[in-house]
Amino acid sequence: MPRATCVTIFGEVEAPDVTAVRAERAAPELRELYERMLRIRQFEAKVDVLYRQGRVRGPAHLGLGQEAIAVGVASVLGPGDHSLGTYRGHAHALARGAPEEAVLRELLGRVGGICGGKGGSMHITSVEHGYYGSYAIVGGHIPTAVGMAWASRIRRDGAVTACFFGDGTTNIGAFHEAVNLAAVWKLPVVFVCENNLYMEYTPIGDVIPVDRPAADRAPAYGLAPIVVDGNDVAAVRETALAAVERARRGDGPSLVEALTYRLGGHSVADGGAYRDPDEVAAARTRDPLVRLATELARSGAMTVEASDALVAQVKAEMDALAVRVLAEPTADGADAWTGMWSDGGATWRN
Amino acid sequence: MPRATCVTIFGEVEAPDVTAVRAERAAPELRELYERMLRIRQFEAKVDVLYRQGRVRGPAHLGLGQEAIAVGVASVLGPGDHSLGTYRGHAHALARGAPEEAVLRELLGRVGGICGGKGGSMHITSVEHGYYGSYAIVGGHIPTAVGMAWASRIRRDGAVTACFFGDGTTNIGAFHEAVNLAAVWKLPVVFVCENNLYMEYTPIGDVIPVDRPAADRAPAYGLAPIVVDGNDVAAVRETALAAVERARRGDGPSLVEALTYRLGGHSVADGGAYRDPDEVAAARTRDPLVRLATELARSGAMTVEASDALVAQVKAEMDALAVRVLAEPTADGADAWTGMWSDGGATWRN
Amino acid sequence: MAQLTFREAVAAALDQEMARDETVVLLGEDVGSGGVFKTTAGLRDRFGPERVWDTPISEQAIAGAAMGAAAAGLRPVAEIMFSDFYATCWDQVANEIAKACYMTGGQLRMPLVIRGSNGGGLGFGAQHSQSIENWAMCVPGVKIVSPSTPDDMWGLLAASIRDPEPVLVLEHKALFGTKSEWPGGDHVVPLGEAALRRSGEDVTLVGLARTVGMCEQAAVALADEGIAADVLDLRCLVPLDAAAVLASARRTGRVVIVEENPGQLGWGAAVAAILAEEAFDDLRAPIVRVSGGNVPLPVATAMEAEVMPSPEKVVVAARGLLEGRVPAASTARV
Amino acid sequence: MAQLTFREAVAAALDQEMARDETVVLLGEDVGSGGVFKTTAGLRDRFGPERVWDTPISEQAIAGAAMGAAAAGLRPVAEIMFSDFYATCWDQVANEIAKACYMTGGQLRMPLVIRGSNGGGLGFGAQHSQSIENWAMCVPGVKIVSPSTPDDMWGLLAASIRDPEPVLVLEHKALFGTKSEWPGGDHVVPLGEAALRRSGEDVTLVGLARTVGMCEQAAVALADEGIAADVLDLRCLVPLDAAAVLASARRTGRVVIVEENPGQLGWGAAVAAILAEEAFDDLRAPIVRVSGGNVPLPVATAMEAEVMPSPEKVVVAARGLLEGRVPAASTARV
Ligand SMILES: Cc1ncc(C[n+]2csc(CCOP(=O)(O)OP(=O)(O)O)c2C)c(N)n1
Ligand SMILES: Cc1ncc(C[n+]2csc(CCOP(=O)(O)OP(=O)(O)O)c2C)c(N)n1
Ligand SMILES: [Mg+2]
Ligand SMILES: [Mg+2]
Repeated sequence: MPRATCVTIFGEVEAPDVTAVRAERAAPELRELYERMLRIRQFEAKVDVLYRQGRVRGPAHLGLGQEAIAVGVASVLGPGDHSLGTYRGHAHALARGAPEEAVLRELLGRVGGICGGKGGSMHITSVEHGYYGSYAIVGGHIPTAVGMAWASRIRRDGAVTACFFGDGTTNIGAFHEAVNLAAVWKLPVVFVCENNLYMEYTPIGDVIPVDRPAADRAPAYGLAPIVVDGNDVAAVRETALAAVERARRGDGPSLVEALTYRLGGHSVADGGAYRDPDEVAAARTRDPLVRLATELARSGAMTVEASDALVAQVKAEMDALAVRVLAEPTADGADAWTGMWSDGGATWRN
Repeated sequence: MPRATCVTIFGEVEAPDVTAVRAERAAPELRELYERMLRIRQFEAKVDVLYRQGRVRGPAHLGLGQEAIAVGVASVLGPGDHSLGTYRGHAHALARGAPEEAVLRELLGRVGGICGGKGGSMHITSVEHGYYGSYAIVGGHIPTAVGMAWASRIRRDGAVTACFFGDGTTNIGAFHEAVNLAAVWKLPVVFVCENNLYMEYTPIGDVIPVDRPAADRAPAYGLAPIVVDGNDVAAVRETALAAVERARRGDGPSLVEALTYRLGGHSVADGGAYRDPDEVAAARTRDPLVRLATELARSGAMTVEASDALVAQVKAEMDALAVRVLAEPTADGADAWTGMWSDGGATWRN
Repeated sequence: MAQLTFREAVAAALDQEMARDETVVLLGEDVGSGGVFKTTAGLRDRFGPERVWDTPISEQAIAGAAMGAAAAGLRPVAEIMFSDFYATCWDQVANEIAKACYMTGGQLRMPLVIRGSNGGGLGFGAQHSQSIENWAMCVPGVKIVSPSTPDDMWGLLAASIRDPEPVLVLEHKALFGTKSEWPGGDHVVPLGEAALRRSGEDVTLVGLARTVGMCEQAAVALADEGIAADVLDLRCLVPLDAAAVLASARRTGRVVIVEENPGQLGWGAAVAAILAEEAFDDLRAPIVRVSGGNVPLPVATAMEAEVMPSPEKVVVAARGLLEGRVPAASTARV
Repeated sequence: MAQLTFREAVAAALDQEMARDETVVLLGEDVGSGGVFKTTAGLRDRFGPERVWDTPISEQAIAGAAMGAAAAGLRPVAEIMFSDFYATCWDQVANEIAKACYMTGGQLRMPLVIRGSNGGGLGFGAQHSQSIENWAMCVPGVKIVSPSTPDDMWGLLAASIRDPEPVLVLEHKALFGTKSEWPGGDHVVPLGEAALRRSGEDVTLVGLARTVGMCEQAAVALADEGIAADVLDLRCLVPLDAAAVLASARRTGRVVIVEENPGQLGWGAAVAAILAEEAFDDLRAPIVRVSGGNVPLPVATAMEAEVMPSPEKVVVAARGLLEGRVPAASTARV
């Protein structure tokens, strides 16, 4: 596979392999991708506020700054395709079309939460939209994603499964077993490593013996190393498209390393004191939304005024949504005894 | 690292990296290595017979045909060094100097077994000789070996840990986590993958997405791919020496893939029907003992008559040993309630 | 009538369900060549490689693949060769599969089976002999099945495959060679119904898998002493047929629970606790357990026998109850 | 006198033992920066990177490294951040560490500690809230400690580090903020001794970690109703101070066991089974358990409260026993 290099916010890296990208598929307007990213950004910004107000129970891990990966990949998935994410999964659920209100109800413990109030922030799921769940054990969902792709191969249903995880996750055994099995069985799955440079508080460079957590591991599974600027939604989209088409062709899995940065802490409870303020400041200038807005303005696709207005409008929508959901009754305790089995019950004995 | 190639019994492969081998260490006589391999071969041949006579309880996995790896690596380890192996561990224990009689007592369930009758064939251990145990969960002992090397780094005691496992083991998560951690922490450990081409009944080629189970994974941990002819004890010794010296220098771990073949079944209960008879026949002509005897004869180090006499003598010793041990009383049932805790007891409550 | 071994029963149930439902697929190590216990013999030849998949040694990937395939609507049957190896994929079983349906508000379904050998008595040692039904019972969200006869092995495995929930089927390796009569046609035994193997009014002997036979042998010996025993085969731990245990205990007033897993925290403790809470007033004697010893399993013949339950230990326990003493036989204390 | 939080007690015990014994070394994810619960705060600054090691996200390597270092003679203390993650290294814990000493005939020693957060009540959900003391109790060969006060957290962790056996120390995350008085000097609390937190002759309330406080609150409420309760804090499940439980039960004749882990097979069942076998004749009422619900843990406030034990549930259970009914409060049945 040809290995050109491209300059990203993290300096020179290998260029995405887009040899397989087909021209016939027209890219949706960048403006549309911008709007999707913006809605997710504003949704999570609101969640951040609500958490600080003590209204979100349990931890919440935001993807602020990583939206281009969720939106870029989701933009090349069809309704029949599957995706799975982590505790940092709000963006991935929303990018597939999960309703903002049902997700917020879940986060705020109100009736009608998308997981019935049982899952919370770390387990947002919307099977109806092809999003098969958010999982909170690092790496635990990667074998599950492989199993979904295995089912697609057995049934020849043409579906592709996308699986998102972080840079730190490449060090856990489940990652190794799952990517290896997918490669041995040539399964239609696209592994997307969101390399935000940190495993919780520890810089990824301190805990890997190679430069790139995913790309430098790919050859161990007979896969090509692929690195993409994860803060460039168009680049993510092109790279994902190539990987998805390869999967649909039956040529097997891809392991994509998308370089990004989380603008906030590991979770809303983390101030991120372990990071150099200059590093954070530099990353802010590469905020995928800022970059895209600038590009849209330059290309004349959307004026600065228009994007400012859009931001204000979406922000207002999220404020209104929060007010509406907070007015709803909280989830009912008795429901805890339901839904462990598919018959709706939870009893283990007679 | 330079990658010459050498012809092995499996065709052309990368040559072992021996750049680090120091000349000042004189190799012990090949004849001595031959004798060690021969004793192990005859010991296991006897175990095979005893098993078929129904005298060995539980499974027994023999290393017939793989002796050159155990002996070659052990020949470069000092008394303070550690090694760990698998359920296929008789050879590794004996190669470090574990007494044949205590091992046989363990296998035959007699008093005075090296693990007190509790471990059996799959858990032969001789800490006194630096052999920290045989483990029966595939991959489960690799993190343990890394921990021993970690202790050596902390204490700067100069000890090196050698860890043996099979080709199929490179697909399990524990392998990934352990080799990765050893590389991140630059620990003095030598991982030796005994590639005998089969994971139980399945050819390794059917379950890996690369050509070489260990060597092709090494770069994922920032390590050099190293392949050696595991049926050539001198080559194994040179390769192991280089890896051990690298470890002692503080340059970190090595992952060595030693190509070999098990002449028997996966366990003594397995006839190996899944293997092509021609493949087995071809492998027999490459029996490491046959090769070494031929070489010794050619070089005049040991005549054919002398080696035949040696074989007969060692075989007689093993027959006598078995007779002696079988005459011993069987292990006492009451001992089952001892030794779970270091105070010798096993109670969990008052 | 034709004889059926426990080993053949596993293959027969798989064969029956694979023929009946093309969404049933198998995966595991060496399953294609029949498996190390020959419990999947002949299936790849009959159903082909698209239905029977040989895997690498990757238990996390095996259990996870089963989970994903189930989420996608198939009915995977994964083999974990020795139940001790559940430890290498415990996250997939205990944290993912058992919780997926509940924590997603019912969006995910897990119609899968994980099956394989369990238990000791053959000298396989500490890492290949454990009875891990107690590990599984600690985790709400999975069903647990462990048959005691070839006939049940077939019927309960078939029912497990048809069940909409994740089911762990533990096949006692010491039973693989046992025989019973070949059951007729489409054979299914419902989950959650204990079987009364023998009845008597003096004492209730409760067993699972291999310990059921021990209870039956003990009952025969006790009969010679004029002690009549109920022998209850639980068959499943989840769903547990607690009603059957309670009913028998209320009748006899005396209970001996015979479990192979360690007594320190075995399934027998759960049964004893239920009885102590719900049948207290009807009990005429202490609830006694004959349990696996609280040590890793040793290999030497006499040592392994020492820490295993046995018909003799059951007889001593039951006799003690009738004579009004708490018998020394209980290994739960060691 | 100075106040000490449960969180600080962990760091204080580690600090005390690391200063005392240079073979004590720590490893885990983010432990160098103090850990996500701040339980290792300040230790790398004081003892340096050769004593406090940040690891990759590799629980199998973490637990295995601890095992190997212990085999080599160090006294490693490994952090498993949330006890749910034990599932990802269960093989190292249950099959290797717990069995190494026994299966090698005593050739290997395992003087190690694995510690980290355990338990629910904070809305962390199904995969970050489990009480896994029952998982551990299924496996002979490891000691199990779970303190209920900051003072005990310090002393029991210190004793665990000095212990020659592998010890799993489960730190209840809902207790990290609780306070007690700063203990004096070199503080150690021996393993295996239950603590009688309060005494009364009518009923025995048995708790562990967070449920001890629930028992104490319940005892206060019961006292207002004229019911006097013994409150027994087990502190350790292995070694279990069964004698203390038996002694109290024989005195009061009534026992309520309060456990957070699922009642389906929780440590409370083990305690109940021991009582039903060994104190049967002294019991005046059924043994009742107030247990964690047999479901994965939900996040919504009311739902999580619904499936957790509580002082109110304990009061209802105890009152019921005094009134001669098996109370409906027991969640073990659900
Ligand atoms: C098995 C396991 N170990 C540890 C954790 C705790 N933990 C949660 S997120 C996280 C860091 C993950 O880093 P990365 O994979 O880079 O993903 P990111 O959070 O940066 O998106 C850790 C250690 C966990 N959830 N599961
Ligand atoms: C975790 C685990 N899975 C499966 C097994 C069963 N098993 C024992 S040996 C073996 C094959 C191992 O193959 P390899 O690593 O090549 O070693 P070899 O036996 O060839 O020496 C398997 C699958 C096991 N012991 N542990
Ligand atoms: Mg990260
Ligand atoms: Mg092999």
